[in-house]
Amino acid sequence: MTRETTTVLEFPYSRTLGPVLGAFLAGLREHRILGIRTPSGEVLVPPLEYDPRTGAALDELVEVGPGATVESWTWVAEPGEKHPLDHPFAFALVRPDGADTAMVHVVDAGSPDRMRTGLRVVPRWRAEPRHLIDDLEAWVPE
Amino acid sequence: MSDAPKQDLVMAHLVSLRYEEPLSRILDRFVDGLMEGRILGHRCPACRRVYVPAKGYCPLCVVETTEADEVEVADTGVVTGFTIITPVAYYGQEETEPFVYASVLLDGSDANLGGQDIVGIPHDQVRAGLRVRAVWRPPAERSAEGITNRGWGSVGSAIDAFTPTDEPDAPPEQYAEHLF
Amino acid sequence: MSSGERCAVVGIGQTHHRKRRDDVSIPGLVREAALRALDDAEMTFADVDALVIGKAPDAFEGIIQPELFLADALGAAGKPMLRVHTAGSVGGSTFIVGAHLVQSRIHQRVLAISWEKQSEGNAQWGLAGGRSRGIGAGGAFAPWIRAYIERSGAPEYIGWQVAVKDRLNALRNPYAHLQLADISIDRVRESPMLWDPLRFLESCPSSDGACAVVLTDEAGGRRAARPPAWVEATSVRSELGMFPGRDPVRPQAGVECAHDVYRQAGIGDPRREIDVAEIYVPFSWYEPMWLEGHDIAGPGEGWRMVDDGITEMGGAFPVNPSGGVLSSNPIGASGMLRFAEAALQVRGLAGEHQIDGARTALAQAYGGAAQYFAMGVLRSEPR
Amino acid sequence: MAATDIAVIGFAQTPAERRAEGNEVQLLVPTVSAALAMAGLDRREVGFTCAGSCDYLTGGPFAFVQNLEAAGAWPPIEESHVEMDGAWALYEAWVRLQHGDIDTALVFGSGKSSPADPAALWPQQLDPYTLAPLGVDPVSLAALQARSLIHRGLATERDFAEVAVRSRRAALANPHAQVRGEADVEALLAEPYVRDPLRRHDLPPISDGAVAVVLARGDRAQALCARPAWIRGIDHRIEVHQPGMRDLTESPSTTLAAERAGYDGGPLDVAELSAVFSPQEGILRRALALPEGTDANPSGGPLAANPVMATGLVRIAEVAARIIDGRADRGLAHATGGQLLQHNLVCLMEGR
Repeated sequence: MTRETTTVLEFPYSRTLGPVLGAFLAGLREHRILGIRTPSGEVLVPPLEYDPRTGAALDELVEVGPGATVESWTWVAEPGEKHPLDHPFAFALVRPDGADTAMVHVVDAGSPDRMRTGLRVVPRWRAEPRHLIDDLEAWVPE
Repeated sequence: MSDAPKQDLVMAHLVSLRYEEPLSRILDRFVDGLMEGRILGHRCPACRRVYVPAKGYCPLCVVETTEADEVEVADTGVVTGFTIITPVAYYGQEETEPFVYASVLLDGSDANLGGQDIVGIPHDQVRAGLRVRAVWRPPAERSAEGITNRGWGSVGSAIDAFTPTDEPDAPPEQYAEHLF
Repeated sequence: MSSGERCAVVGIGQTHHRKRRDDVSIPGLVREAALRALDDAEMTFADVDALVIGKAPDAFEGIIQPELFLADALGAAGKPMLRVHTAGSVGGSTFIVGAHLVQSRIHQRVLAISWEKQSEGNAQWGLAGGRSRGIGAGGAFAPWIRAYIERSGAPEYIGWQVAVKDRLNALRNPYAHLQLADISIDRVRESPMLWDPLRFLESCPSSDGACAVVLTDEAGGRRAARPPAWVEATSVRSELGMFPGRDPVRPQAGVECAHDVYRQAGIGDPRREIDVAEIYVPFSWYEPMWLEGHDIAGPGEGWRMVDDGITEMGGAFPVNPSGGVLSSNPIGASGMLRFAEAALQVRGLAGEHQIDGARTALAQAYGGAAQYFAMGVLRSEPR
Repeated sequence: MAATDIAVIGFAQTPAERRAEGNEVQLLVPTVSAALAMAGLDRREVGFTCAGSCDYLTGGPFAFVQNLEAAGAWPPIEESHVEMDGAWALYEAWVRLQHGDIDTALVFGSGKSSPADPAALWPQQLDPYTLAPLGVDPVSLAALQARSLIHRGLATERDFAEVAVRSRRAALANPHAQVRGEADVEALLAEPYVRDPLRRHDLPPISDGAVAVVLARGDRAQALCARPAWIRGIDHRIEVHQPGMRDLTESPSTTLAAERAGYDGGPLDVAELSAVFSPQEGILRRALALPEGTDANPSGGPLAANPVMATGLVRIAEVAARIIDGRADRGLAHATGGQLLQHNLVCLMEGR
């Protein structure tokens, strides 16, 4: 029987956000979801400082949602240690109204039976925001 | 939470990852040795160099070594190089006072044990050539702690430090190939 | 490199390096350098055929292969992107991989970028593998520096002189992190001893920063808007970090790497034929150590070059007119900055830290336990 | 172009194991030796060495440095390292060989997925601001991709299971495979979801392993190998990172890489695809426009063995193996990087 070893690699990183992601996370705290408009008129969520297809700089933030549509989903029946909820939930591609792209986020639907592509959802906000993406704690069925 | 504008531009994210695995057979046997107060290594069948702890191969010849190549080396040796470290504070750093970080070439080994503490002598008298002996923990307090397959740790869970033997210093030519 | 396409540096960009660039995200930092390089080349992301990205360990920022998400920030969609990681030499290696893509005629326009945002994490933590009892790079290099001092008989003020020279040079470089107008021998001497014999002011800072270069083929170099720098030689060498008989004061990999670039560039006497050098000097003593370790100076002569002022801006062999790693150290980018600054010199575009008439420049980066080397020679005219 | 013809002339890999004994360099030492022996090369003759690995997978900053010991880095060697799958190390070596001043190269890739929980580790590979803090794991992402395929009518859960059955059956002949055997589609479909709509058979195993490949140019390749596996073309392309900002049901970067590698859609005797999750095989087949009946993943592919950071280079080795021993004349190897086929490499090889 060989000996077991454990190594923990741990650090509290401090990320500076810049203007776009900074505004996005600040918006979540105020219960607002911000996207950003590309030159072709598309609205990206989450907002990026650049058009991911061309690298062109973007700066026109626009509010989207709060209603949204599930475009794809999977059920996490047994959440792991890094997952945002401690009870079963869905990871989903969620497209807020007014946005042309979807964000990978969390749907707290209680049961996989309630999940379907096309499901309408609304945000549930974290009571005590901590300036992270999960200040939008989860999406819940409308 | 502060409402200072700058706060909006910073995001704190704790990243914590755990790596769990059994010690390799070679290191497990090395720890068995430490428990009994023995220091084991492998002798390269090609170049005859001895590595402590064994790697399972000779990095110079790139040939594998096995238990058949096992040798025991002494718990005495010579300091071949050192630094006095003024610890820098960082997340997880437990040291606060200056400490010795010495390389010790054990008698019978061809590879330094790095990062050893030297006790029983003032920091300003630590020197290359100093003859030292292992300060073993009591057998019941020895463990495999800190020894991993990633190359971290060597003898620290069984040997707290090295201390002068009070022999005359080793002549430089004896450790010239092992300065670092 | 023999028989390949000529490679030219036609665009150079770097960020303003700072202790903490709290005004930008990581994509913002990297784009700042990339867009400056593209502007210099009068190009846009659309003109780029391929990208090469370099940085030091991912744990410095806590992101695995961050170039995957940075692809979106760099207009990389639909293009090849390589990620190089060769410890501290990585910026140099990244430049060289980019040059290889052009010299092999696989691509015509390559954007090579390297970066580090050290303030997101902590390099001392990273160098310690996240464990206690970290010794830092200074702790690792100090014994070798002591050995150099003993071997060469150099006086201890040599280290202070280099520390002052590079910081004075940095005052001429608006991008440099440290701007120490009151730097002096006394201040260096009186700064705290960190790792005997290294004092605080003999050590590099920890910086956020990025560097980017646009590399093109010969035709691209010929039609460049501003003077190009020609990549005349590149070489990399690696060796084991610790083994019986190793000489880490003068690592063989560094000797062979230097001789390889001199041979490629047709340089017989590097001290006379090289006009300016940008060398990776994170601790002051590495200037004389590499002058000797790369056979620019004979044994024991490197420190005399420092002492005689030969490596100052106005000297016969200026080293690190940009202020070097001692003034700005975004680790992953530090190696590429050496290549970029060497290229700026032969392009005549180094501004206040320009060495007049620089036509041949040496760039060098090293990493790990002084075991990884990446070197290059840049010229104002191709041979 | 003859002067820059470059071929695979040697290779070796460890068996993929759920938990391999020892560390990466201990896996690599015998593997590198075996690949060099097959090529008939002494390590001192190697002109260029390039390695692929991932520090975070190994478990510490600068972890890759130790792997240098497997390359025999004394006396000093000309060497590089990519923080990518070993297939990209091969790409860097292939670029280096174009210059003509050296004629052999050694590449290797290695990874141990057993020490860290992949579900905890790999979220850190995603956008650090909007994805990593949510702990979005690779299996969940693959499930989002799978459901998109189903929703578009491009695939069914049965299709996924059939890929798994073929993979496990093919792996019976692969001594390096970790998951092998005869399986029944109906029985697999009766299993519970791991992440709806994916079941356990749709996922790769957690593997430890290493692979080494030796390349040589022109005459040297001919001299060292009776039937070298000539690289007719190799290219790689990346895509947008954010999963919600691209169409997960297709892989345009694979199409483009194949085109640039010179693949014209013609017949292939073998294709080895880094379809790490079963739904990705169909995406890749469509992206490559593989002719009907192409023998895809005769090794069993990543569903049978997935030593991350080596998986892509294993694909190249598996295709080369079949060309060198005469079983195949023309083959295509595909490697992938990142999540959801973000970055794709295609290597086209021929026996003549």
